[in-house]
Amino acid sequence: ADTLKVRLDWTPWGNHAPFHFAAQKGLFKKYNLDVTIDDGNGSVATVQIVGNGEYDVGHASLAPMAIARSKGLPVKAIAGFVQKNDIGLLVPADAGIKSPADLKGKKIAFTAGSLEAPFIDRFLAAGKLTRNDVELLNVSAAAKAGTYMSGSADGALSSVPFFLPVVSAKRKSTSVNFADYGLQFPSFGLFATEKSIETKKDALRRFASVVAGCWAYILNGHMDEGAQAIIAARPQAKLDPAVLREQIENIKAFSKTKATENEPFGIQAASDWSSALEILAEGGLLDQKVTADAVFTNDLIDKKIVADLAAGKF
Amino acid sequence: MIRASDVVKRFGKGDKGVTALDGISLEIGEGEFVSLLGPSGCGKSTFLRCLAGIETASAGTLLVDGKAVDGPPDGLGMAFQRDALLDWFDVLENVLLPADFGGKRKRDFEPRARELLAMAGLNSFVNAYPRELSGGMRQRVAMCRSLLLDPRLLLMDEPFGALDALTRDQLNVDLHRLTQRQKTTTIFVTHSISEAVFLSTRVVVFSPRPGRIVEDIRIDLPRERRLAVRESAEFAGYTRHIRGLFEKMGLIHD
Amino acid sequence: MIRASDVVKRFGKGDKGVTALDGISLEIGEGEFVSLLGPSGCGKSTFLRCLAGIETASAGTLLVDGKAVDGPPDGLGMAFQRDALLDWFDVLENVLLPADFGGKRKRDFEPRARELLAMAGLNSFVNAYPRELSGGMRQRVAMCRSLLLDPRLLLMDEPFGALDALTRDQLNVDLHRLTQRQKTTTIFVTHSISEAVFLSTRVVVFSPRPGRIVEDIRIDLPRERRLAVRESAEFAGYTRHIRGLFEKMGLIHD
Amino acid sequence: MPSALWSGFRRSSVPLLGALVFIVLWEIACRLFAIRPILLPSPTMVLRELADSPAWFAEQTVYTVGITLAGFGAAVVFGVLFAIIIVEWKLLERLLFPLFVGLNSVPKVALAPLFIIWFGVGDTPKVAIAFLIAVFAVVIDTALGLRSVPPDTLDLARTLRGSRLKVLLRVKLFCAMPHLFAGLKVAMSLALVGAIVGEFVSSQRGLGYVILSAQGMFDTTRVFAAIAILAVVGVALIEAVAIVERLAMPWHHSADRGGH
Amino acid sequence: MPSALWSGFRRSSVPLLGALVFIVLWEIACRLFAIRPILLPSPTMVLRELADSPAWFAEQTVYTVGITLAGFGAAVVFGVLFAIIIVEWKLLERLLFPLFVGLNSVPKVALAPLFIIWFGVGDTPKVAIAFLIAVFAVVIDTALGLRSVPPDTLDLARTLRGSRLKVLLRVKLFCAMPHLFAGLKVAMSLALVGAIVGEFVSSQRGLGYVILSAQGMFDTTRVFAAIAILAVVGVALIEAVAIVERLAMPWHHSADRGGH
Ligand SMILES: Nc1ncnc2c1ncn2[C@@H]1O[C@H](COP(=O)(O)OP(=O)(O)OP(=O)(O)O)[C@@H](O)[C@H]1O
Ligand SMILES: Nc1ncnc2c1ncn2[C@@H]1O[C@H](COP(=O)(O)OP(=O)(O)OP(=O)(O)O)[C@@H](O)[C@H]1O
Ligand SMILES: Cc1ncc(C[n+]2csc(CCO)c2C)c(N)n1
Ligand SMILES: [Mg+2]
Ligand SMILES: [Mg+2]
Repeated sequence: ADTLKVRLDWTPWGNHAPFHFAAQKGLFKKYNLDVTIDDGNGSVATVQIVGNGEYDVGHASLAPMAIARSKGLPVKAIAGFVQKNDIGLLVPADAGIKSPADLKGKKIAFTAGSLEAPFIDRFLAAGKLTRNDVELLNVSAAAKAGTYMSGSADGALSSVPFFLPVVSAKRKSTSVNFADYGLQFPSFGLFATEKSIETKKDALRRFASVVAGCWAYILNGHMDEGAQAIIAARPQAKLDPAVLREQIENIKAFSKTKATENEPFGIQAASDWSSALEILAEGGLLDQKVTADAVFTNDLIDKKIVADLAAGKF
Repeated sequence: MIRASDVVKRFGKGDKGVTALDGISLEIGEGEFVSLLGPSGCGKSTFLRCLAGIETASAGTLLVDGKAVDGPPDGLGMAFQRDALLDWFDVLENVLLPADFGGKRKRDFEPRARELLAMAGLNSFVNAYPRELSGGMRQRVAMCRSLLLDPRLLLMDEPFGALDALTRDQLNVDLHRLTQRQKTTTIFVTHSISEAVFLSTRVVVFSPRPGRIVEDIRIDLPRERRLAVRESAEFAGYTRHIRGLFEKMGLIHD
Repeated sequence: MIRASDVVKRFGKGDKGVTALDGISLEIGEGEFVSLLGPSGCGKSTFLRCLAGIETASAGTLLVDGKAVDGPPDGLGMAFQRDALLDWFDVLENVLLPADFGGKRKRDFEPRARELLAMAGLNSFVNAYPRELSGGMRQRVAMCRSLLLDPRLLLMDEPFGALDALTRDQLNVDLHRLTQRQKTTTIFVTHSISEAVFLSTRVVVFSPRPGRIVEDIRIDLPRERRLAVRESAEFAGYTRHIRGLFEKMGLIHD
Repeated sequence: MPSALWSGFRRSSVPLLGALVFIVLWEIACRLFAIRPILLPSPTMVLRELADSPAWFAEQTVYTVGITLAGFGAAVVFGVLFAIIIVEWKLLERLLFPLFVGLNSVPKVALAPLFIIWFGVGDTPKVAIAFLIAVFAVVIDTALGLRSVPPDTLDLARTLRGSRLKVLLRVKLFCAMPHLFAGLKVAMSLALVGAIVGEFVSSQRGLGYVILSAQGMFDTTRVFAAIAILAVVGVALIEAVAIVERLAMPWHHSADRGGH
Repeated sequence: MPSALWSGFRRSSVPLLGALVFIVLWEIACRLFAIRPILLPSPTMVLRELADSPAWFAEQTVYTVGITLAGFGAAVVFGVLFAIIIVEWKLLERLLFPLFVGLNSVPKVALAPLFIIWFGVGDTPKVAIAFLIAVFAVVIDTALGLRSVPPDTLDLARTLRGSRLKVLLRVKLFCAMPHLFAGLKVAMSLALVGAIVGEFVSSQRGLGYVILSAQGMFDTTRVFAAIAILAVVGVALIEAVAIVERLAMPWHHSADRGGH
């Protein structure tokens, strides 16, 4: 069997469902793969580490991957799972904040070094505000929830599908999404270095397709199975099935763009990427000009496998 | 002033232990000058340390001013065998230390400190650090320090061991005058028999380890002593007697 | 063996500096036993340290075996004024240190070390740590250490300062026999005039700081000396003469 | 013997008392102010968490302690050697020490992703981080110790004309020992922190991973369970250093006998 | 005087040489192996980055150094006082020291989120983290120092019947000084790391913030620019401690005069 080492974006959350589900169902074995799945600690680190060849494939937010590509890391997206920008502002449901315009004078927690930071100005600008109209608090990812839930901040910028379910239990919240204010770029997906795409093309194709197929299956009403698979894979992590399920449910809303709506799961659209790259460039995040074809490939999605698995034919 | 009865001091336990003092009984009155003589390692320093309250006797009672010793007594001045100067203070500050520790204003004692240092021939080293001194100079600084506050009880452990005969004689005379004037009760450890006889009202001779008192000799020389007294027949008698005691304790083979 | 001409040693610079040695010229032949006498702080230790190569003369030349001293000479044994025992080794290991440092097998020297310790009366303290010793016992350990390797050149800085007369006499006799037998060239600092005369082939008297040589006295007593020699008239003559030198240097007022 | 037992018990009961008071105060504060567990769980909650899966926590602890000890060991070996080198060769000190200080001032947390790239994803990068965080204290304290030989003793060593190695082994190292052990205590504590930092960056096991993944789930109680284990482990590791210290310096004991 | 200048120059040229060799090797390695700048930028690139906006970098540096010094200052004050307390009162040591060791073994990175909740997002949590990381070294080394008084000196102090305070101020503190300064060097280095860790957790400014934001944008060159500044600042801060050390212990100099 072909061995593959996979590095995920973070410690276990709903986003990891297809990986553990596929493993649990023996699908990797079935497609002649020997897969090890390591948890990560942030998309940025995953991109760096995978980009330097420590792993065969990584799962991370793909916008940072594109940025890294523009700075010389030879990485490419091979599957897109969360194709809408999942970042948004979490606010208490009763705060009456519906758009950036309502943020005047509010305290907003964000994390320097994550992808929300460079776009805060443009997000605020959508409500005709500037940085000086709000109070921005930079806190680490780990501190964000505490800051928000203890009321030290009136809102927090983060991954909506990740964050909303966890905080909702304590502070009923809603989100104002970046994607709705012109800040659209792809989020989580698989990527690999050009070298491993070349040398392990076949194995990577099977892997990406299996994961994409499982995602399609899970999002297609088998969310509890997905949640249970995560819990089974990380038995000691004391994961809350309800939260995981809700995270998966939330992801569904972000999983497809107009351009990919009717494509098999995992397939990315060049048009999406072009506009995303433009937005990233406007944010001053890209060093060299990169074209859409350079950052992604759909060659590694085997539509047949995806379709089979999506239909539950294991 | 001091009353020791059956003082025993053991270091360590059991077989490996060492008995340093074995039943010392001694009474010393106010204003006496008592020299302790005895072979090396017989417990002289240990006895002084017990008196000073920095070592506790293993058995027996030790009273100073009628009170059992459980810490350094009032008005104590002590000169240690290894000078114990503080490296980080200069000579003057070292000498002024007892004033400082006694909560007195150092400035008030500076003239006295300078006077003592001058007496010890150290005028030009007032501001030197201990590391810049010779062995004998360090001892003299330590002596000045022990005398600064005109102690009522002065314990001196071989204060003149590293001094040449001349300086030693000089300091003997000075110390004698000083303790006479102040009526300081002094216990003085030395290895020089003539120094002991010259300075003391009594000489106590210790036996080799474990230390016991071999003889307690009253020195009946005039209260005021000049160096010339050392030429007297009584003086020679005392030194000869003490030397005899030593010779009885051990045999010199050559 | 040793040839010093116009050796000068200054500590510090300019006005605040101290001149410890001021033009010492001295020749010492193989197998001689030279005692240095002089007031405290006159530079005796400094001179020994220059000879041992641990202090460099500020001016003048200092030859040992015809070679300028630029480090401790071959076959050196040294006993320091403050014993310099190593707290973390027991007595035996302290004494064996020169063998260990000399790259020799310690086991081979253990009998010798025990023999020296026995001579110094320390049989029962072979395995004690330095902290458990009295002042005089520490000095004796340091002396044994300096003798372990039968040095060709022995420098001793007041090795018997903290010893009682009896032990001192005993060790004087032993040291005399040892250096005689081995023809050890010895330079010996002491404050005891009679000890100096008893042990030495020559006695060198230093003046007070800055140290200069006042007189270099050849001691013409029989090569083999017994304690009884101290009762002889020549012996008394020498001691009287040296005492006279001292008295000329300073006046004792009492 | 029973009295020794009793005194041993009393000796250890005082520190336990200190910890107990602290824990009780914490519990009371949690209940009194009704602090939300996500902000600060109460000790009872933390205990329950630990009691729920003791074997698993033990496994993670063993892993982290392993990393800690490996990093600590490397720091001791390298740190002592480096200290010896800079103390023995003044020129090397001038050449290397500022560089070492400079490198040490770089926060390891910032370099951590690079460590994975350099050392792979195994235990090595974690050990390396623990090592790097711990080594400075060893170097500084050992160097001070090696320089703390009293002048008299140095003179003695020189007159004995021993090789530098002998002087080092018989004199300087002994003088350095108390300082060395102070450095080791600081280093042990830092190595533990370093192991955690290392596990933060990349790990599938260990208490650092437990903390990280619990933080991801906002499971503050579990974070504190791991923290509580770390506190106990820290005390135990430093106590172990103290025990080795006592064994390594018997001559210090003999001084106690004197009754100072 | 010109000779003093020259020797001063030679004295500082050696460490510079060491650093220079290191930098040149690094540059050569980068070029030889054509290392990608995103992985490891070459020194020239880092220099260019610094030269591009020196004022801005200076501003961030000043902020971080401010946090470092505040944390360091707090660690010195508290650390010395705590060391004094545990050395002076055996009971308090038994009561508090294990607790202190335990608390110290908790990785600050894990507690950082709580710090923000407790102390807000101002400078306080950063100073607190720098303080907590630095304080242990001060306590351990100062406590060792306070205990390193030679027995003879302790005996002297006892016979002089000085108050505990006098013994402390005139004897123990002086004995502790060399140890204290070793601790301060370690603490200074740790405070700098602590300030960065603090800024990682929450900050709008400072080199930690620079590193974090640059990392997020894969701007490795800028990360290394900040790291380079940290290395230089670390050397400077520790050199400052060494200078204070030399000024604070004049009697150690006088020993040098003797020519050991
Ligand atoms: N701290 C200690 N631990 C163990 N034994 C000790 C200690 N201090 C002293 N002794 C032992 O007690 C005995 C007496 O020592 P002390 O220092 O009183 O002798 P001393 O009469 O002053 O000798 P010296 O004239 O050589 O100074 C010695 O045998 C010594 O070994
Ligand atoms: N390291 C030093 N720094 C400055 N001055 C020093 C140093 N060592 C010695 N001296 C000075 O040199 C002079 C001679 O000192 P040395 O130790 O040689 O005297 P000594 O003859 O051995 O005296 P003693 O009989 O008291 O031991 C003294 O005045 C002393 O102050
Ligand atoms: C304690 C903690 N752990 C993990 C994440 C994970 N996470 C999952 S998605 C996302 C945003 C990426 O754009 C982040 C940060 C978090 N937020 N907080
Ligand atoms: Mg004694
Ligand atoms: Mg001398």
